[in-house]
Amino acid sequence: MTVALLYSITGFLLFLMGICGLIFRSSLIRRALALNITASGIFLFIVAQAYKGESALPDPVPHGLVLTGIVIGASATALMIYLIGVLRYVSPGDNDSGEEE
Amino acid sequence: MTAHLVITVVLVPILASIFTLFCGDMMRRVVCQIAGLTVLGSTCLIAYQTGHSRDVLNIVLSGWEAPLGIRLYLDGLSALLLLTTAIIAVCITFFAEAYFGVKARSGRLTFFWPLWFLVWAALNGLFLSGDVFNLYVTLEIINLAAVAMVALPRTHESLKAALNYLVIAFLGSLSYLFGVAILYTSHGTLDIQLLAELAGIDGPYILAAVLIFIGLMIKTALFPLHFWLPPAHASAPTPVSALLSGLVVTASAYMIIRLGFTVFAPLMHTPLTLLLGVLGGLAVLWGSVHALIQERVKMVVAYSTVAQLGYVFLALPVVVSGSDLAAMVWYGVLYFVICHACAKTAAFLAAGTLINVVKHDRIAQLSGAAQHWPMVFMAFGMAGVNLIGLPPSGGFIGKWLMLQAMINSGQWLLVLILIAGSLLAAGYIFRVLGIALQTSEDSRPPVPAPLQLTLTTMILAVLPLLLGVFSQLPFSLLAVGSPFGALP
Amino acid sequence: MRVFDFWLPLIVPLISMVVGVIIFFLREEQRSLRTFLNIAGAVVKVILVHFMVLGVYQNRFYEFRLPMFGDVEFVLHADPLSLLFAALSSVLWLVTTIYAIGYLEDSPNRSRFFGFFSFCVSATTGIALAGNLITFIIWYELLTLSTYPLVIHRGTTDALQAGRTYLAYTLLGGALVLVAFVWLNSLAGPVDFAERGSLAHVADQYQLQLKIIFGLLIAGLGVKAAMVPLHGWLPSAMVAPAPVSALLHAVAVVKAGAFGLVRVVYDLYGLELCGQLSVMPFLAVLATVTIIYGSLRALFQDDLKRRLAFSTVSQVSYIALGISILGPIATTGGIVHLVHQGLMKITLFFCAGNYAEKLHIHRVSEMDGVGRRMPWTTLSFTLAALGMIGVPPMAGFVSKWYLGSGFVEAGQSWVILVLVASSLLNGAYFLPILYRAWFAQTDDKDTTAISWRLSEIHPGLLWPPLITCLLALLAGLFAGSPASPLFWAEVITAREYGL
Amino acid sequence: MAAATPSDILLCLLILSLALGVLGDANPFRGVIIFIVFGLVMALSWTRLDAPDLALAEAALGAGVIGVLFLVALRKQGEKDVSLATQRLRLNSVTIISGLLLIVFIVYLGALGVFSAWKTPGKGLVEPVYESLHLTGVSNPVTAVILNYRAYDTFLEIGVLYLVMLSVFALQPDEKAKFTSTEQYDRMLRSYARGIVPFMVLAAGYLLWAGAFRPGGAFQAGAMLGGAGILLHLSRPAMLLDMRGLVARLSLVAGFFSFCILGILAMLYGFDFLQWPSHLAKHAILTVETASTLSIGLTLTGLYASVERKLISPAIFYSGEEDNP
Amino acid sequence: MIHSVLLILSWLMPLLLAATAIIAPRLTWKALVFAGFPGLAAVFLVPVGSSVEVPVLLLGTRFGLDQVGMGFLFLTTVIWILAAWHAKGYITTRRSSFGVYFLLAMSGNFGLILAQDMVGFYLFFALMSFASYGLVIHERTPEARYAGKVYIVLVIIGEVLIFSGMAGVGTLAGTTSFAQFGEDWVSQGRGALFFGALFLGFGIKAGALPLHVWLPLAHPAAPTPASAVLSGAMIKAGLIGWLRFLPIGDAALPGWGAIYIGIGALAFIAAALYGCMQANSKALLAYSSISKMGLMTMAVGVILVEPDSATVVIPCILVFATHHCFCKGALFLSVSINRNDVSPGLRRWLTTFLLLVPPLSLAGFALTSGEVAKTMMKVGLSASISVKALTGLAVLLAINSLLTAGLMFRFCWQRFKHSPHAHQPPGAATFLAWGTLVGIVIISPLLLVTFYPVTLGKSLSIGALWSSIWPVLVVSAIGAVLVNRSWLFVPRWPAGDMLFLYLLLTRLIEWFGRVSSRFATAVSVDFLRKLFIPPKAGYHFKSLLRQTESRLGMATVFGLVFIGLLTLSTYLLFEHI
Repeated sequence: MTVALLYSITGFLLFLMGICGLIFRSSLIRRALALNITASGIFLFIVAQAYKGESALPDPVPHGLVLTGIVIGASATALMIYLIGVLRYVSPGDNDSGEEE
Repeated sequence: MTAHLVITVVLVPILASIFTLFCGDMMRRVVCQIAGLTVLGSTCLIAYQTGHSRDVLNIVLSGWEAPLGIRLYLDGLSALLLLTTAIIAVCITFFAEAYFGVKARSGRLTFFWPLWFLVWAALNGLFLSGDVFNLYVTLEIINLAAVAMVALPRTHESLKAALNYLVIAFLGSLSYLFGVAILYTSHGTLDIQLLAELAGIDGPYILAAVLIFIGLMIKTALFPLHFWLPPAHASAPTPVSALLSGLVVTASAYMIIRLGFTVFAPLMHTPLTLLLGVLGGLAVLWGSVHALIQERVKMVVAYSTVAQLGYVFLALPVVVSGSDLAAMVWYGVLYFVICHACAKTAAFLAAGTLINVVKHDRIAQLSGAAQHWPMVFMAFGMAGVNLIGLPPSGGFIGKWLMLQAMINSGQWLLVLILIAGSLLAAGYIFRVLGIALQTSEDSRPPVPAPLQLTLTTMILAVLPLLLGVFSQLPFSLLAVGSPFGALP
Repeated sequence: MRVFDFWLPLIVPLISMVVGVIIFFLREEQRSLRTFLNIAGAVVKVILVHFMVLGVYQNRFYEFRLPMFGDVEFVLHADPLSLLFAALSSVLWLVTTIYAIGYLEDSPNRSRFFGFFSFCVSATTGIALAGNLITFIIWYELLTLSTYPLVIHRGTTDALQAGRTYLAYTLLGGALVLVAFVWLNSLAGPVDFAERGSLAHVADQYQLQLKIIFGLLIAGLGVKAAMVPLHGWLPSAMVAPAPVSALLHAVAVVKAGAFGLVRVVYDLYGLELCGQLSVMPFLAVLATVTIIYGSLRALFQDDLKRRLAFSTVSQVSYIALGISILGPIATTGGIVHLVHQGLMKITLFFCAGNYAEKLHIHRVSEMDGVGRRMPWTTLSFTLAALGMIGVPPMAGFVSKWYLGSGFVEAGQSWVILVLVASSLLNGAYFLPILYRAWFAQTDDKDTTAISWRLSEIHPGLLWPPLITCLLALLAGLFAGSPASPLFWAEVITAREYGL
Repeated sequence: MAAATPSDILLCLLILSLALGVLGDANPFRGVIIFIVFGLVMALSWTRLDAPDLALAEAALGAGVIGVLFLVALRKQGEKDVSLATQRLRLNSVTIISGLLLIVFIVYLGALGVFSAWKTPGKGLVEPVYESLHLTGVSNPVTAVILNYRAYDTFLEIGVLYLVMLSVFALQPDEKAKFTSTEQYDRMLRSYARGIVPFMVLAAGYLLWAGAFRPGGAFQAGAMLGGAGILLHLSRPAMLLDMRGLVARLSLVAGFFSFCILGILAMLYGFDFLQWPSHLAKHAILTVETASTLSIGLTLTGLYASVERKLISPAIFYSGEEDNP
Repeated sequence: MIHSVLLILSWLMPLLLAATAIIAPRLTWKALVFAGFPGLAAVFLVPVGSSVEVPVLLLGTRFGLDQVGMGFLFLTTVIWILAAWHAKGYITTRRSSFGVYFLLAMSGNFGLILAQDMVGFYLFFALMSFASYGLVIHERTPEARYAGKVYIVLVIIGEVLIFSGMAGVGTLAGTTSFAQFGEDWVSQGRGALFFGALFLGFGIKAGALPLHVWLPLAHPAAPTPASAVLSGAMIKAGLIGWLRFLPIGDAALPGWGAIYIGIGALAFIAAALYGCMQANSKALLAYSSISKMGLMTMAVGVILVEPDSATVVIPCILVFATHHCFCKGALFLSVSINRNDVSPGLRRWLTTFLLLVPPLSLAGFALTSGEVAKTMMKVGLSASISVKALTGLAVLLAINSLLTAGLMFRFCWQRFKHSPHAHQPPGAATFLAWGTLVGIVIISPLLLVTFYPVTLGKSLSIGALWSSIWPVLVVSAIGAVLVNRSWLFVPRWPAGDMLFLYLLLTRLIEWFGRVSSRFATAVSVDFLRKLFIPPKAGYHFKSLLRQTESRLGMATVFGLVFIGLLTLSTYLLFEHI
C-alpha cells in the first residue's frame, strides 16, 4: 500500500463521491460543491501519481497541470455561482432583455 | 512560413476579442469584420498549402519538443475544419451584427463580441492542438463561453438551460480530464502522436478510454446524455444556437474521431464500437422522432442536431469488421460532420431571420410565411436537403460512404436505421416547409427580411450543396495525413 | 470540337437550371421577362438536344465526366436511349411552358412555380443523360425535390396532404434505389451504363444478391413509374394545377421511373443477365397487374383528372411489360410507347385543364355537350383518347402494334390477352367521355352547326393540346419516316441487341 | 516506493469523511463550511505529497476565494429558495441501482489491474524537466512548467479567467449598480482592513517574486491579491474602481494581453510562439507573472463583487439612491 | 402515275372534304356527292394489279387494286355516291356533322378496299367503324343512342380481336403486306388462336351469327341513306377482311371451313325466319342482310375447305355481293319513298313498279340480278363440293328463297298498307337517287354478265328460271290469302334477338367491377391506417415521448445513465484484454 496508491484511491473515491453528490442533489449550490470535490479528487490522483517518494524529486509537469486545473475549476465554479445568483434574481417568465418571447 | 500563419489563426481572434472590449460601436464593427476576414484568409492559405504540400505539419510551441512542450498538429482534417469553421464564423459574425442590431451597440450585449471571438480562437486552437491536455483547456473555454452566451438573454429558461449545460459540460470535462490524467500517468506524455505509438490495451488504458469517450459523448449530446442540448440551443439567441449546433458540437465530434482513430485505435476493433453504434442508432431515431413532434422551429432544428450526430457513432461498428471499411467510415463520417455543420448553422440562421422578422418561430403560426419570405425558406429547404442526405448535398456523399461501408460489412440493421433516419429527417423538414408553403389569407404587406441576414443564411445553405457537387477538392485535402491514406 | 462534345451533355440540363435560378430571383411583376426566359430556355434546350440527336446518329461521342470522391464520378453520357427521353421532355417542356404561362395568368407566386418548373425539367434531362448509378440517383432525388413544391403549389390543405403522400412514396422509393445502388456499387465497383449491360464481371458470383438488388430497383423505380402497390401518390397528386399534372405526372416523373426501369434492365443488367437471373417474369406479372388494376380503377373514377391519372398508371406499365418480354420488337414497342404515351397523355391533361379553367368542369358527369362549346379542345381530347385505346392512325396504335407482335415473336402470346383486356378497358372508360362530349343529350336545343372558331379559350391554352395532339397523330401516321420516334426506337433496339 | 504511513491513512480518511460531510450534510450552510475545511485539508495533503505550490494555490484560491463566494451566494439566497431547504438524501430505486453499478464498476477496475498499476506510478517527465531547468530562467520547476514548457496552456488558462470575467460583465443587468452610503460599514472591519491589506499586498508581491526559485508564483500571488481586494471591498467600497470602467478592463486584460504581446514578439524575433530565449526568459516570465497576478487579483475581486450584486463603483459617478436588492 | 394518284385520291378526297367541314360546312354538304367520284374513276381507269407504295405512311403502306378489290370497289363507290345523293334531300337536321361522319366512313370504306397491307387495312377499317357510329346515332333518339352504344361496344371488341389476330399473323408470317402471306402461319405456334380472333373480329362486322346483334338495332336507327350504306357496303368489309387475311386458296383448312359453312347456313336460314317476324321494315331488311351474308360466309367456308375452288367461288361471291348491295341499297332507300307522296296517275304507277322491282330482285325473281347471283352461287359452290353437300345446299337455297320471298312480301305489304308517320316529303334528290339505284338494279343482270361472262349460260336455262319463279308465286299466293283476314295474328318479335344474353353478361361484368373497386378502396392505405392505428394514438404517443424526455432530463436518471455507461463499456472492454 504505497503512498501513491493510497492517495490515488482516495482521489478516485473522491471523484466517484463527487459524481454521486452531483447526481443525487438537485440544489444547484450542492452541485457546484460536488463538482469541486470531483475536481479535487482528480487533482489528488494526479499529484499522488506524481509523488516519487520522500527522497526523489516529484514530477513537476502534473503539478503544473493541477495548478491549471485548479484555476479552471475555480473560474468555472465562480461562473456557476454567479449564474445561480442571477437565476434567483430573474423570476420565471420575466423577459429581462432576451430578444424572443 | 505556415507555422506563423497557423498561430495567427489562434491569435488574431484573441486580439480581436481583446480590442472589441475597448473600442466604441463603429470601431467594433470594423474590428470584427477585419478580424473575421483575416482569419478566413489565413485558413484558406493554410488549406491551400496543406493541400499543395501534402504533408503534415507539427508546430512546436515555446521551443520545447514533444514530451515536454506542446505541439500543434496540422493535417488535412484540421485544415479543412479550420476552413469550414472560418466560413461559418464569418457568416455568423455578419449575421449577429445585423441580428442584434442596435441592442448590441450599447449595454451588456456589447460583451457578446469578445466572447464570440474567444470561442472562435478556442475552436481553432482545438482543431490544431496536438496535446491531449491542451484539448481539455480549449474544450473548457468553448464550453464556458457557450454557457455564458446561452445565458445572454437573461430569461429564466435560458439561465436554467445554461446552468444545466454548465453542470453537464463540466462533468464531461472532468471525466475527460481524469482520462487524460490516467493516460499521462501510464505513458508519461500528453502528445497525441506519441500516445498513439505507445497505445497498448491494459487496465488503466481501458479506464482512460472509457472516461474520455463518455466525457466526449456528453459533449456531443449522444442519445441518453443529450437532454441538455435542445433547451440550451432553443432558448439561446439565434447566432449562439447556430454557433452551438454548428461548431461546438462538431468540435467534440472531431475530438472523438481524432482520438478514436489515433490514441484509441486498438479499441476501435472491440465491442465498444458496437455500444457506440447502438447508441448512435438510438440517437438517430430518438432525435428524429422528437424533432417531428416539436412546436417550435428552433426545437426542431435542435433535436435534428441530436439525430444527425447519432450518425457519427452509427457507422463505428463497421470498423470492427475490417480496416479498409474503416477508411470509408472515416471519410464518410468526417465529410458528413463538416457538411452537417454548415447545413445546421444555415438552418438555425434561417430560423433566426424568421424570428427577427416575425418575432416568434411557432410552426403552427407560420402558414404562408414562404410567400412573404421565399429566400429564407429556400435556404431552410437547401439546408434541409443536406440534413436529409438527398443527393446534391455533401451529406449525401457522407451517407453514401457510410452506407457502402455498412453494406460491405453486412450490417443491415445499421443500413435500416440510416435510411429510417433520412426518411424521418425528410418528415420534419418538409413538415415545416409544407406549412410555410401554404397560401396565407392575411395579405398584410410582409416586413422584408434584412438582406444581410438572408444573404449569410443563403451562403451557408448553398455551401453543403457545393461541397456535394465539387467534392474532389475536400477529399484530396482530407487525405493529407489521414490514418488510412487516400479513399480506396 | 472535342471540348464542345465534352461540355454539351452538361449544358443541356444546366440551361433549365440556370433559367430556374434566375426566375427565382425575378419579382412577380416581371411577367414579360419571365415569359421570355422560359420560352428562350425551352427553345435553346430543344435545339441543343436535337443537335445532339443528329450527332449521336453520326456516332459522335458526347460524355461529361467530373470525378467526385474516391473512384466515384459524375458522368453525363448521351446515347440514343437517353436522347429519346431528353428530346421528349424538352419538346413537351416547351409546350407545357406556353400552356403554364397561359394557365397561371393571374395566380400568385408564379416566379416560384416557374423556378421549380425548370428545375424539374433539368432533373428529367439529367436523369435522361445520367451515365452511371450515382449521377442517376442525384438527378432522381432532385426530381423529387423540385416536384414537391409544384404539387403543393396551390397551398390548400388537400394539396399539402397530396404533397405529403407524394413525398412519403417518392422518398421511400429513392431510399430503396439508393440502397440498391450502393450495394451494387460495393459488389461490382463503380459501374457505368453500357450498351449491353455492365455487370457481366460479377454475374456468376452474386446470383442471389443481384436478384435482391433487382427487386429493390424495381420497387424503388416502380414508385415513380406508379406500379401497383406503390401508385397511391399519382391519383392524389392530381390536386396540382393542370400544367403540373400534365408535364409531371404524365411525362416527367412517371417517365423517369419507366426510363429508369429501361436503363436498369438494358444498360445496367443487360439482356443475358436478366434472362439468366429469370427476374423478367416477375416484372411482367407486376406490369400486367398494374395495367389491369389501373384501368379497372379508372373505370369508376368520376373526377376527370383522377381517371386520367389511373389511366397513366396502367399505360406506363406497358413500357415495363414491353421491357420484361425479352424480344427486339417488344423492346422497340416499350421504348416507343415511352414517347407516344407521353404525347397523348399530355394532350388529355391539357384538355382536362382547359375544361377546368374555362367551363369549371372537373367531373366526367358534368361533361355533357362539351364538344359543342369547346370543339377544338374536345377534338384533340377525342383523338388522344382514341390513340390511348390504340386506334390507328394515332401513335398509340403503333406502340401497341409493336408490343403485340413483339409478344407473339417472343412466344409469350398470353400477354396479348393483357393488351386486349386493357384496350377494352381503355375503351370502357374513354368512350363514355367522348359520347358525353359529342353526342350527349344537352338540354339547350341549339342545333346550329358547331362554331369552329379558334377563340374558345385563351390561345396559350388552346394551341398546346392541338400541337401535342398533332404530334401524336404525325408520330402515328408517319411512323415509317426517319424523323419519327419509332425510327429512333429501332436505332436504340438495334444497338441494345447488337443487331 | 514509500510505504503508506499511518498518518497518510488518517489524512485520507479525514479527506473522505470531510467530502462525505460536504455532500451528505442536510444543512447547506454547514456544507459550505465543511467544504472550506476540506479545501484546507487538501492543501495539507499537497504539502504531504511535496507539491508546495499547489498547497498555496489550493489554500488561497480553492478554499479561500471559492469558499467566500459560496458563503456570499448562500447569504444572498436566503431561505425562500426551496432548493436550500434541508433535504434528506433520498434513497429511492435510482440511487440504489447506481450504487450497485458503482460497486460493480470498481470491482471490474480492480480485476483489470488498474489499482495495481497505480501502485507504482511511471517515471513521468522528471529527468527532462530538471535537465533543461537551467534554460528556463527560473529554478522552481513548477513555475518553469507552467510558464515555459507549457506556456501555451497557461496562456489559455488565463484566457479562461478572462472569459469568466467577460461572461460576468455580459450578464450584469444594464442599469448602473447603485452605490450605498459608507456609514453602513462597521468601524471594526474598516480598521482591521486598514491594518492587514498593505501586508497582504506585500505578501502577494513576495510570493510573485519568490515564484521564480521557491514555491509561489502568479496564481498564488493573484489569489492573495484577490483576497486583499475582497477585504477592501467589504470595508471601504469607495476605494476601488468601477469594475466596468476603462482602467478596470485594461487591468483585467493585462495578463492575457501580455502573453499575446510577448508571444508575438518571440515570433517576430524568429523564435516559436511563446518561446523565451534562455537569457531573456527570466525577465519575460517575470513581466508575464506580474501582469497575470494583477489581472487574477482584480478578476477574483470583480467576481466577488458581482456575486454580491454590487459592482464596486466610486461615489462620484452615481447618485446615492438605495441599491436594488 | 395517274393510277397511283387515283388510288390515293379515292380515299383521300372524302377525308379532305371532311376537313373542309370545319371551315365551310355548307360547301362540304354541297360537295358530298362528288366525294365518291375519284373512287368510281379508279374502278374504271385503274387496271387490276396496279399498286402504289407509300413507305412513310404508318409502317410502310401499299395501296393497290386486285380482283377482289375491283369487285368490291365498284359496288361500294356506286352505293356511297347514290346514298350521298339521297342524303342531300333526306337529311335536314345537323347536316354538317352528318356530312363529316358520312365522308369519314366513306374514306374508311374505300381505303380498306384499296389497302394492300394489314396496318393500312386496319387503319381504314377502324376509321369506317368509328365514323359510322356518328351515322347510327345521328337521329339522337333514345333508340338511336341505345343502338349506338351496342354498336360501339361490339366495334371495340371487333377492333381488339382483329388487332390481336393481325399482330399474330403479322409476326408469324413475318410481313405486313397481304401479298407475301404464306399459308403456313396458321399451323405455327398459336396460329389457330389468331385465325379464330380474325374470324370473330370480321364476323362482328359481317354479322356472323353470334355477333350480329348490333345489326338489327343499328340499321333501323340510322337515317335511311346511312343504313343503306351500312347494309350495302360496310357489312361487306368483314367479308373483305376474311378474304384478305385468311389463307384463301393456299392451305386446306377443313375444320375452319366447316365452321364457316355451319355458321353461314344457320345465319342463312334463322335470320331470314326471324326477319319475317319483324314489324319494323328496316329491321326486316337488316335480318335479310344477315341471312344473305350467311350465304357468303358459306361460300368462304367452301373456299377454305377446297382451296383450289377459289378461282370459281370468288367471282360468285363478288356477283352475289354486288347484287345484294344494289338491291338492299334500293330497298333501304325506298323506305323513305312513299307512294302517295307522288301525284296520282302514270308517275304513281311508275313509282309502285319501281318500288316492286328491288324486292323481286332480292327474292331472286326471274331475269333479275338476284336470280343471276343465286344460280351463279349455286353453280360455283356445286362445282367444288361433294355431291351430298350439294343436295343439302340446294335444299338450303330453296328454303332461303322461300323465306326471302316471304320477307319481301311482308316488306311490300307493310310499305303499301301502312303509310309511314307524317313525314314531310323528301327532296327531289331523294327520289332521283332512289330512281337511279333502282335503274341500276334493273340493268344489273346485264352488268354482272358483262363483268363476269361465265354466268350468262347458266342463268338463262329453263330450270334456273323456274326455280327462281316458284317460290315467289307460292308466297304471293299464301300472302294474298292471309292479307285481308283481319283476325290474323301478325307476330312482332323484338329486333335484337340474342341481345338479352349479352345484357346479362354486361350486368355481371359491371357487378364484378363494382365489387373489385370497392375492395380496392377498402384495402387502400387510409383504411388500413384507421384500422390499425387507434384515433388518439398520435396524441398518446407524443405525450409519452415528452414524458420520457423530461424524465431523462432528471439529474438522478442522468447519473444512472452515466454510471451505467461507465460500467457497461468497462465490461465490454473487459474480456478484450
